[in-house]
Amino acid sequence: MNRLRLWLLAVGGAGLAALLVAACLDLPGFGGRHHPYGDRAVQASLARHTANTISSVNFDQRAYDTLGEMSILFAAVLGCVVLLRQARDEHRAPPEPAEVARPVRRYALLVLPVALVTGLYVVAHGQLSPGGGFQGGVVAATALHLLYLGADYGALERVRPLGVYETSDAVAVCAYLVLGLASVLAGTAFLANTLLPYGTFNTLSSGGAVPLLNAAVGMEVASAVVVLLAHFLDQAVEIEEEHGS
Amino acid sequence: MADALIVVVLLLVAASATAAVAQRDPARQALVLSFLGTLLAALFTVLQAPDVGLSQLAVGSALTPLLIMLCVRKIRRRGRSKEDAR
Amino acid sequence: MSTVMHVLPYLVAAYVFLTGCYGLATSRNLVHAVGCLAVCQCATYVLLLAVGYRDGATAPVFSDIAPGSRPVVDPVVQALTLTDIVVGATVTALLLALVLQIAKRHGTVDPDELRELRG
Amino acid sequence: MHHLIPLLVAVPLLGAALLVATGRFLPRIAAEITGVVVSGGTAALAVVLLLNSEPPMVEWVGGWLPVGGESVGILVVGDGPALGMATLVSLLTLSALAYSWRYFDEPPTGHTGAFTALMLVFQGAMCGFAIAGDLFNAFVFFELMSVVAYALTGYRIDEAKAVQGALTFGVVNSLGAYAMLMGIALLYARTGELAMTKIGRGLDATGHSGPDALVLASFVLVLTGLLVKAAAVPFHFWLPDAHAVAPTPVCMLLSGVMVELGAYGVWRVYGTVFAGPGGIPAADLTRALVTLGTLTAAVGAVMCWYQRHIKRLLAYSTVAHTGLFLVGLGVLTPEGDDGVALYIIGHAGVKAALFACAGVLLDRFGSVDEHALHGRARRLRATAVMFAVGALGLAGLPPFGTALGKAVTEEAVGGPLTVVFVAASAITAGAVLRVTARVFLGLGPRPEDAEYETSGSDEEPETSGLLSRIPDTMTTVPAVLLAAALAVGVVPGFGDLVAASVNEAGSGGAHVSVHWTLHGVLLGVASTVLAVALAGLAVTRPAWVSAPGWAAPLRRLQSGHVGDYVAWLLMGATVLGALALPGVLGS
Repeated sequence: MNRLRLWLLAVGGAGLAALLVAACLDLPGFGGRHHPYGDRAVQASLARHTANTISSVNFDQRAYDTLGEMSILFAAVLGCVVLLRQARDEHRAPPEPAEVARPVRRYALLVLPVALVTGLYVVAHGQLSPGGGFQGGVVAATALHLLYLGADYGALERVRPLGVYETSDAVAVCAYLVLGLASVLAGTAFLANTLLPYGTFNTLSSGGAVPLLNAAVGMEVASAVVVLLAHFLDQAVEIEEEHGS
Repeated sequence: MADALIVVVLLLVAASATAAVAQRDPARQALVLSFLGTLLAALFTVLQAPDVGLSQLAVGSALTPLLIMLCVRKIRRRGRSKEDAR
Repeated sequence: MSTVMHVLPYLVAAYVFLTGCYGLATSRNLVHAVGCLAVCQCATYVLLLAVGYRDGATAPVFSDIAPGSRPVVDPVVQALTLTDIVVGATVTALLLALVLQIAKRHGTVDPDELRELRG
Repeated sequence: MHHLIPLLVAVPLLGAALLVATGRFLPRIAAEITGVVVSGGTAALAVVLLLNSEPPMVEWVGGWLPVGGESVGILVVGDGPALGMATLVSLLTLSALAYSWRYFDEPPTGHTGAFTALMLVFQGAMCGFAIAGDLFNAFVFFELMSVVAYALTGYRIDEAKAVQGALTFGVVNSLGAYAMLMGIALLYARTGELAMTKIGRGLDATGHSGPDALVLASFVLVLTGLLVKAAAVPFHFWLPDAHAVAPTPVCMLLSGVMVELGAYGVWRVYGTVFAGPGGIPAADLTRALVTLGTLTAAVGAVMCWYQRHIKRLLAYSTVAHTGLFLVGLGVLTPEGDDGVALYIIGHAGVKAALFACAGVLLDRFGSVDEHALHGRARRLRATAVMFAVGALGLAGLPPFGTALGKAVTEEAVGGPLTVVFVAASAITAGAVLRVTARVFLGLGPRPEDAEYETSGSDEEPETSGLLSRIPDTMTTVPAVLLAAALAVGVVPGFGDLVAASVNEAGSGGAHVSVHWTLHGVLLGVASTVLAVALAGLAVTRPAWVSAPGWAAPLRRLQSGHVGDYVAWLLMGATVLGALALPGVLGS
């Protein structure tokens, strides 16, 4: 059986490789100038006073894609909550406090606030500079978990009431959808960025609905990552199976 | 100059992707993946995509390897406690 | 140099994709297999961004450059890659959750030893 | 009206998010009512939009209307097939939610509405994929529907088979999705566009001398993703493993519409992206789809016959029928498209009803094994009747919708391929009838166990303990679904309506009339007679139709090993490339 798999892999891989290499040779050369959609996106972004074109594409021009992406994250978190729930034959055992070296602990506690603030800053400036809801959200959520290193698991659990994060994850998705639906109620297309003034170019409030959608995504990503990590940590640290089952 | 830099980073990415696949121990693979994530972040920055680089840095070199490590730890702990029970 | 340069990024993407597939097919550990799937996904990032690159251009962020003063790289592929990265991380998390449950229910994460579903 | 099309996605997602946000405070009954209301509301919206889809609508999400023919927004299509699929998805989700009323014993602590919320996201994702007019957007919703489907498949974490099947499903489908994304990137590199129609025009503009390797590679990669979802041979291995282990209401959706959405995606993508002179020539697509479709139908039918795990048997019958759909779409005629559309609608009703009946067995006896249940379900008369009627629908007995669809498709493909249709539907229906005879009637001797197979005994029921009495919802839902499948073939003018909207959206715009023909009725009756004969033979003379020696290697291919499936996926992509190669070389 194993031999069959290797044969399949060799033939299939060689065939696909040949196809891909032939396709690469037909591609326009790396670094070419032909980007019609990209050029249009830059124009559209400038017309709506959004300095960071990528944010404009993500939260304005192709905001519907971002809705799908947000839903993927939402669904994956819900899926992990369901898949990593405590099964009937498992129980929780409080973990023994782990010994963490003092320098590590100091370092973690020092970095934690810096990382948190960086995350929030990156979220807030999404429409201006590189960064935005996704990046900032992940940074902030991961930063919170430095507490696991810096203090211990108990401390982490206290500042991390999971239910609140799960709710805020869902509320952020609701907020994004409601912002989209508002424009339908106003008689335009779903997720149309026409209700709010576009503001002054290169300021925090520029871009119409972009900062709001960006903030909703930031909130969603941060809470989602916290919930994800929490469930994996729970499995790794707390949940134990009954012996002899 | 920029081209030379791109070539170097691309080859490094290819090499570390190979290493990530060749490393059959999942805990070590997580470390290699984290390195690969950092390299990709560098590549994206060189390709003038700082946004993507930033999120690759956060996701690829921190979050994904962390999840893999936690998963490995759970499986190992499980294996140990089963052996203790015997 | 230049002809090589014109296709090298694409070839690297293709290579990374196939390497990931090879690892996935020959993996002896499901956690490792999920890692290989993440490698496959890296190939899509590299390909997308390589497609959007433009020689001598800068990042499409106009907070510190005047609009129109310099050419910029394609912002659309960057937005697509951002989406893709988040998708990749969530799929990895979900699959790892399933691997954890397999470890519990089957007592192994070696795909060669999973013999419940066949025929 | 066209502004409402994206709400098909937004409404179920909003419902799901609200359910999760309030999940900790909501009693279970409230969560389930919310789910049914939201899902039903979406279904109503889909029906209203469908009735207004003449002429076809388009919507630019975000209001980015094209300026000078160019837009930066995302296109959503509201034509007959798109909204028809969205309607089918919504109605089936509604019936699955009704079926699962008070279903699982214990929702995860603090997450009362989790299952309902996941089902709603699944509905929104499938609707989003159906109405996508932008290739990357289609990928996003493809991925969303996959992610939800993995989680739903592994929902019963206590079951060893369920988590294994879900992981296989996840790995293979994710790899397919990444292949599709590679293909999208190649198309973007060539044309610089993402809207499907724009990509198609871009290919035509640059490919004056016909397709080149780039077009071929992108075609192969995109189709690999879609065919993995459609479970065409050799991308099909994940399907029986996943569909056999998912909770029953989820199976109804997976087999009823999700797999068919893969076939729909092939139709949509080929028609709008690759059908032009710069794309893949029609002859090559026909060669690829008819070859793979015929193989799929054959493998699905044979494997279906040799199953004893009832849900796995039904899963293989889905494989066989998807093969038939691909053959019907592959001939690229308006009649073929119409026939497949009707066939998909009828099949959705019949297959969902059959899974619902299998769920009754699981929750009543804690087993879905044909051998272990031999003669034990004599008392379940209503379920027995529905199972048998479902089998006849699967065989294509007139006047079921499946029969009308099959007849029209057979007419379109013509010639020797008709044999494939008759044989595949007869064998799969025969297997289901055999199960009916053994399990519900106790006919014939108890069959012997084979060596290399998946048994369906010792399964956990999905309800709290074994049911002593079957709840009304679990019998009403399959009955309604079967009635709907019957109505598709009986209601006068329905077939013409479907045909008109499919042809309006498809290429050519040629209007063909769809009606019962003597030829079609006779073929339908022939398949049914053949199915009954096969089942009768299997029950009375098991040795005559037991697995012959040559079938054993085929069964061994379904090894349950994820590495094998990945290797087959690569092989499939190569085969697909080889099948479509002549058109590229010839140009």
